[in-house]
Amino acid sequence: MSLAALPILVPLAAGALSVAFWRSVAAQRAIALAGTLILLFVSILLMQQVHSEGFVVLHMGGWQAPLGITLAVDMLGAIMVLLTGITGLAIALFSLGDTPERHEKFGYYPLMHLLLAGVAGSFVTGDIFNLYVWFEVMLIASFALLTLGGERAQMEGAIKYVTLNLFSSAIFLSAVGILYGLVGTLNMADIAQKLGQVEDTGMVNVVAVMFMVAFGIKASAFPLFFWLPASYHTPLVGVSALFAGLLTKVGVYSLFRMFTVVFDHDVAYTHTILLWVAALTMLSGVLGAAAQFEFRRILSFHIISQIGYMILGLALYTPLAIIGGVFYIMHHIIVKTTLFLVSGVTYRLTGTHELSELGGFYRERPMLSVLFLIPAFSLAGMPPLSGFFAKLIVIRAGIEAEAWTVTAVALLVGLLTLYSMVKIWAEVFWKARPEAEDGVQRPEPRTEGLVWMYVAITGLAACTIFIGLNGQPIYNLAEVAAEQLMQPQGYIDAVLEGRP
Amino acid sequence: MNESNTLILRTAALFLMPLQLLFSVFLLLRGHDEPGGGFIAGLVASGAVVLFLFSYGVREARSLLRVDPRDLLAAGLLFGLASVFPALLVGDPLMTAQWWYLPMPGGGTLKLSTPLIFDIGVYLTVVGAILTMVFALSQAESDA
Amino acid sequence: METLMAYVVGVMFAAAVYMMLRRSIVKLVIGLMLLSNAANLLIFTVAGMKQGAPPLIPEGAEAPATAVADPLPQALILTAIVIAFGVLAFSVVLIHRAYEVVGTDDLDQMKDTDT
Amino acid sequence: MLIAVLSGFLLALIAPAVCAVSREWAGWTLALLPAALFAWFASYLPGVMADGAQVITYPWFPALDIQLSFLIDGLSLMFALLISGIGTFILIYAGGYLKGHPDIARFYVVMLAFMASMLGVVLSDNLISLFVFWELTSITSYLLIGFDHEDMNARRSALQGLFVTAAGGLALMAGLVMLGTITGSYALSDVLASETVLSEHPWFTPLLLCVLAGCFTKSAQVPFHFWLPNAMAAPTPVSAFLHSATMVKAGVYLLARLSPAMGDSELWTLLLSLFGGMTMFLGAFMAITHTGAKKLLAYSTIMALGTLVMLIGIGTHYAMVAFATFLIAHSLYKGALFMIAGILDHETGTKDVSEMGGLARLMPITAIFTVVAALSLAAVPPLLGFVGKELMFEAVLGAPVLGGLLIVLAVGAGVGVMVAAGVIAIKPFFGERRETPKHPHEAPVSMLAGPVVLASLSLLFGLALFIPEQALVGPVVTSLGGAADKVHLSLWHGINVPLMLSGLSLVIALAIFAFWSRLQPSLAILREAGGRFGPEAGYFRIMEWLTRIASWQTRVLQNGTMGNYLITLVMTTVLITGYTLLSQHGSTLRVPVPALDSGFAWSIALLMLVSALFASITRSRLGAVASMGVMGFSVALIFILFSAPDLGITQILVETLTVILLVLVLFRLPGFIRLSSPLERGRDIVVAIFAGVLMTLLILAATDLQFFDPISAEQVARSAPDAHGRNIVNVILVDFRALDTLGEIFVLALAAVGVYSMINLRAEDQRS
Amino acid sequence: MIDLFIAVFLLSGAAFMFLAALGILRLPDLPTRMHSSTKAGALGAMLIMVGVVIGFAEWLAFARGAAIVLFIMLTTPIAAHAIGRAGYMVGVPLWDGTIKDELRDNYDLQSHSLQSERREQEPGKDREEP
Amino acid sequence: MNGFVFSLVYAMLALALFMATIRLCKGPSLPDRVVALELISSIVVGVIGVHAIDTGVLSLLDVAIVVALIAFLAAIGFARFIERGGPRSD
Amino acid sequence: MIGFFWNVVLALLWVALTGSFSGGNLVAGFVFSYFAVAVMQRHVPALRGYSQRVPRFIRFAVFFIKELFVANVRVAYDVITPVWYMKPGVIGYELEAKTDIEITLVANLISLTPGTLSLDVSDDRRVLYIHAMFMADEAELRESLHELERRILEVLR
Ligand code: NA
Ligand code: NA
Repeated sequence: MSLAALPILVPLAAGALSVAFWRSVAAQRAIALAGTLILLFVSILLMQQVHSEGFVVLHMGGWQAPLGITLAVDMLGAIMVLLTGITGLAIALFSLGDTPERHEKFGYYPLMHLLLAGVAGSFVTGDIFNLYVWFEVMLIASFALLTLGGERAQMEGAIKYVTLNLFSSAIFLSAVGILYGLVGTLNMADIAQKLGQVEDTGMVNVVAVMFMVAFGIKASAFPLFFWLPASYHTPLVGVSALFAGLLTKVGVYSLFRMFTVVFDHDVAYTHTILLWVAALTMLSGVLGAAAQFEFRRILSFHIISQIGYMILGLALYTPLAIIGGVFYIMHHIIVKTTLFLVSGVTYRLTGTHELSELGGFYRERPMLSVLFLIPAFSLAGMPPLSGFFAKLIVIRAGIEAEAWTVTAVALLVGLLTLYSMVKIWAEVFWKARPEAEDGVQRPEPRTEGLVWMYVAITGLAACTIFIGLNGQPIYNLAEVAAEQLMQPQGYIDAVLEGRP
Repeated sequence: MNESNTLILRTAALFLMPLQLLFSVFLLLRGHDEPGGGFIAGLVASGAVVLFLFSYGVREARSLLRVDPRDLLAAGLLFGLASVFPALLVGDPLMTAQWWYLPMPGGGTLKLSTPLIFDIGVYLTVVGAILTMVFALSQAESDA
Repeated sequence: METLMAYVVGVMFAAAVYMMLRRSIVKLVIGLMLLSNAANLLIFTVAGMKQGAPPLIPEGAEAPATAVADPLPQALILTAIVIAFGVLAFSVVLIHRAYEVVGTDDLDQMKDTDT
Repeated sequence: MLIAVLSGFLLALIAPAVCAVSREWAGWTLALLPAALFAWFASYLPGVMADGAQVITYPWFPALDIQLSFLIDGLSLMFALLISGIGTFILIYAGGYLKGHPDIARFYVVMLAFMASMLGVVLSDNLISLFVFWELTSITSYLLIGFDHEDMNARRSALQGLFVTAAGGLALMAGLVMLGTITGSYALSDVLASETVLSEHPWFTPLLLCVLAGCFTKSAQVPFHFWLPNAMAAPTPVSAFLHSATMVKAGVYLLARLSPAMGDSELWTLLLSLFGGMTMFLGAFMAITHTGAKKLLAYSTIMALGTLVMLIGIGTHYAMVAFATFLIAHSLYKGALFMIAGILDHETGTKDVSEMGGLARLMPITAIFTVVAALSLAAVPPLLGFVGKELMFEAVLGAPVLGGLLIVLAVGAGVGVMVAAGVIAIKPFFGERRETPKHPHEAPVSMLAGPVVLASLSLLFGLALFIPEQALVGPVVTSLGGAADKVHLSLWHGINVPLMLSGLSLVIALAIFAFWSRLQPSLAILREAGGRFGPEAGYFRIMEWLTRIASWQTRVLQNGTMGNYLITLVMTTVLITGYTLLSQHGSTLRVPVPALDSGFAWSIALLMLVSALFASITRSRLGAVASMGVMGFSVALIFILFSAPDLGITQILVETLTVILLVLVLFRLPGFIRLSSPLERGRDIVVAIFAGVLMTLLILAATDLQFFDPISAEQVARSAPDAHGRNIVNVILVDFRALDTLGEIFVLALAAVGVYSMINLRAEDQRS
Repeated sequence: MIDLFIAVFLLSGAAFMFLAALGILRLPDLPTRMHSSTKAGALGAMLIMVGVVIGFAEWLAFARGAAIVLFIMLTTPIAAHAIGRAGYMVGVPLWDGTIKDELRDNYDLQSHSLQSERREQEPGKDREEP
Repeated sequence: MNGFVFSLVYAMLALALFMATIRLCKGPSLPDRVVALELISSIVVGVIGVHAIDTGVLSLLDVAIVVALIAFLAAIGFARFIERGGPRSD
Repeated sequence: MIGFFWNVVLALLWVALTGSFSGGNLVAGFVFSYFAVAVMQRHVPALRGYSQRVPRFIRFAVFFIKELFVANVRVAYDVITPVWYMKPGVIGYELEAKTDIEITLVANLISLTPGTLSLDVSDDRRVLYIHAMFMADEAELRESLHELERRILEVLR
């Protein structure tokens, strides 16, 4: 039996049940834990299924593709779902320890589940309009999570986030409409197959570019990323972490999906644009971070620059580069989530995210320091952590493709990333904690629930180390994913099986 | 002051609201064959309650509804999800429509189907969602 | 008809963008409304417009008597309309709250979160 | 072998436990590991002396050709022995030096990890795993330099060291990947044995530059040398180990390692000779401008590193012999001297040599071994340092390029180190006794063990030259591609040019030493000038520019103004899509005048235009809302007229409810105020027109094209018979594409939850 | 013949709608415009529905047409009442030619309460006793 | 059925819509705009009716029913807004 | 009584709208209407007795349609002619109708009758304030209003 629908249905059900149990925070917490655990379990099963069968396809409602909506999970999808499961569980654990009751009482958990549902839906669907729907589920869940709490910064950030993302949705929707007008179908495999028969690709390029813009905004690529630094540092840390880990990656995933399986008709045109985008994204993101002195803002800008690496993998469009991109996504989701969660702990203990006001954690909490150093150095691409191999593969692909400029940029950005991470390390961990201003009393650190937070962070950090020390199996997954993406006929056949 | 203190509107609302509710059920049930369906019906039903709310205020509207609209919302979502699974019982792919024909007293048959359950879920969700929002807004307005 | 609609939709997009560029958050929301309407009409237009042939099947028949308008874009638009409604409802309340918290509806006074 | 390399990491993991158990004996306990490793590596010596290289491979990441493979030959074994041998004493020494320090456990953790990484670097046969260990040394050394982490200076120095070495590291990574790509293998042994002539490959120059960037930064070559003296902020055991004996030599090691493969190019010879020579001279010169014991030693280390690089560049047989000998000599005396410097500051409480004097009576043992080590540094016979220096002069005299320049530099450097040696040996211990912040005693055994053994070895090796010759230098020369049987070390070659050069150096050095104190002020001026204009100033300027560019970019891009964000988004969309449209589809694009086929539709279109424009220009907020009502009705009418009754109904209902929501929400908001200037409005109008034109063109282009019949035909056909519904749109919504609808109701639910929470959370906050 | 009926109903309905629109465009103040829109609009819609029912000549059309007429007759005056009242309350100015206003004096702007007392000067003159 | 009649009817309805829209834009007060909107919804009912008979699609009448039943809520909402003391300048 | 009345009406309406006259459908309609009305029950003061009202209702309908036409034409005439003949004003009309439903119905029908527009009912429900377009003869206006009210109440009571 095809398990493709479960990653959607599990969080949807958890979300619906959480709404049903609105009045009982305890029940919602239990559902949060159970729901994310089941999601992780399901995603592992799905990964197994994909691993053994190649593609897992489910024609929803029994309507053969392209008649209805077909869920189609290839290795990339399975990887992304698995990461969703891991991140989801980590965030749920962290949230159990960190979410204030006033947020719990006002829908934190249902929003979290449904965000995961939207993310997972985006990863498993094989239908372009259905992708739009899951994007919107995800988007509006993120809107609500972003504004939960109602502080000024949140509102200001949210307005930008909402507006710019809705602009993206409008372009996405328009592109879907035009694409349907051209090929009369919404199933990605069907689209891919039909586009393969089109000789006059001019208009196809136009649509491709529209998708590129729409997903570029979601992925926060240059110069479309403004919404991200404006908002990601404003909500609860758990929410930030969830966004940082998963949301932009949905945009990246979509770029990978569309610009391998669907739009591979004119790589010279489309992927050259992507190459420039990648370089500029890496650079502007990392420079943005260099100008920041707030924990989460630094991390937020780094999301952007890291997105550049992933797009670089796609843009180079060699098997190795795609592998690198996929590997990078895997690594980044885990690492970035971890870093945000660490910022949550420091925030919890000091009540601030400002580097200048933080300090002293290396002495007080050596364990936390290690838990920061691992993802931080990993993000900066230091060996032998996951980020090193991710970067190595992309760089190697760049060198093999003789794409000197972007490779040089990628290397430089790696250095600047390290600079940022070290900046945080020096300020938050090494430096002695500055004395509070006169009369300003530091809030008493709240330590209840800290254990949950540590569990989440430790688990994720372990993943980073695991990928670093034992990268081969992860690489193998990425390799399968890349093979499937580079030779989309397999995907197309699996989805359209049984069609004349 | 949350409700409108106009007698005319209040009285008219008492006439119009059942009419609108009834019509919404009508739109829901025959939506599969004629224009209508869960959304449209749900929107009409929400309109009916909104009219009542405008006339009598949010507290009266709440007590009229008896259940919290949030619960309607949850029920709607669960209905929607519930329609996904019956297909498994007969080994079809998820969401495959199942049709049951129940003989009714009086000679007719009642057509029941998962799409109908689904549409009811949609209906309840729409009503629940809109009323949740409208009630919250009106409440805030009257509290302010 | 599609040609005419092309121009109309163009104007709608232009108006939407112009509204969204205003500094007043209220205009922003109206811009968003226009934007989603424009996108819906775009789909409707590109899919081809046909008069007097709604995708309904007469009672007792198995198929429409004549060629009907393409129902699929209609279903898509319907979904898009409802989604846009949800998003819009949220946005409206968001700007309301933003106004309450920030004390202005001027977007240019809402840049504290950025550098 | 794998266990040997990784054992350091494993021990690091349990080091805190070991510390807790063995308390003040922790240093001794932990030192057992490097001692054991030393012995184990030593056991390889006979094999290496007899039949050369050996490769041991463990799989790690085969897909990327990354192996944990180890190459054991003369070169790597010499390094491994130095690392484990000196490491042993360093750990013991640290136990004394850091006695009672609260963070001593963390020190051991990082130190052991460092040692293991360093062993990894010199033993790795795989380019990538070599790089992994290479970067690990950077990280661990960062943590060690910043050991005194609450001191801002330490943090800054640590960052500097990391930044410079990591920058080089990234270049090295690119270089190694190029190397692997060119030769088709990432195994060092394969690269060295490769048939490919690297210097003829088109990538050679970038490859060389990348590798050199990595090695030069790591080994503190001019102009990247400045981080090394600053790294002296680290505790002395760290400096002794990292910045004299081991880490800084990683670059030297790699250059030596690659020299058989790359050394045949003229560029290689030129660059290494030139930069090495300059570094050598500058290091020596800077050494005499400093009075801090550690700084002084640090600069003399830079001198030594320059010398080694230069020797690799020269690449002759003599150069190889000189390289190996000098390296061993340097590791021994520099390790000893650093530890002594630590003893001095530990005992006296100051680091400034000029503040000390007459300590010999209080610390006789220290004084004796300082003199021994310093003599080796000063290249006085019969110490090993002398042999190294003589060989170095010999090599320089045979240099293929820049011969004259190198001789001058070498003599100058010789002078510098002699002066430095004099300063470090004589100033603190002899002459008048001077008061120091602490009253000095003889150092404890743990701290003396290292200097005593290393200095003794300097003497022993000098006297018994056959030991280093056969055990170390010979195998090293072999692994560098030279002939071991031609290696003959001896103290006395007769009166030859190198000896005369040594003598010349000594004369000048004595002169300078005599006037050292009086020279200090003018040297300080030079030092300051160097600080202002030298490469370190360049580093700070780069960092400053980085911050400036970063904040400029952020100001320009992420400036908080939503209008700018949106304009950027819109114009990006317009330009990229528009360009694609015109360039790819422009030839077939038609812009027709709409036909007058349906008058009524025309009037609805007109209504839409009016309401859109009115909404744009009106200053009445609710007027705009009302005009959106008209827009909604108009759109609904379009839907109705063109066969979409369901859409029409939905549109009208949604529009009505939207209006209701808007009026529920808006009524406390202020009216529209004209906020923007006419110029801004003009700009926005232009942007808006661009957007509108683009969409119009898109639709016009798309309506002309239909490549395939829509799949919905089948949905129409199967709607009634298979899905039992006659409203096809509804059938699509609840059956064919029910999943969309499922997602959509969750969107609605989410919106409701979001609105509910946004409002009620606030209400609850206000209540409490 | 039937076509003629249909044409007459449709045309007259459309004409009333046209007049209603003309009315709200031309008439000088809010209440008078409402007169125009409420009645003529409703009447126009009803007439058109009659035409539609005749045109389709089937039971379903009649049911729907009747429902539409009924709903219009229910909702239009209520909307008119609500708007008119609101407009009056917030003091939308009346046309200069308005000859009489018995409401203004009885309405309390603060409390929104509306008295039933008539003006003292003409007690019950032109009113029949209930 | 005479095409001319339909053209005439459509033309009158179109003009009606247009005039109502002008009033909606002109205001001057919010109630004026709302009255115009309310009239537009009535005209839409008419248009739908005419179009239904023009094309022979009976189902379109369902749309008209919904308009007749629901559209006035907007007016009620506006009225409420005005009474609540929303800004008078609109 | 009013509950039952509405119940039946709604059930019939249901049947009419679905267009299916099967017994099951009638029952279904009845059930649905029952719920719809039941929901409303608490808010509706019961109304009694409606058996004799049908003939009165027909008479009233004819009267009303006539009024509607005549007055509409009158307004239309004023609208299309350039000069205003109207003499608008607001009057307070003392109601005979007592119950909510009566008042509402009267007010709405007055609104639908051209020339008059119900603005509001006084708080004590005695006076209906009416905007009239043609107040040249106020007495005649009041008389016609009264006539209308009488006929409505005749149907209702
Ligand atoms: Na087309
Ligand atoms: Na006139």
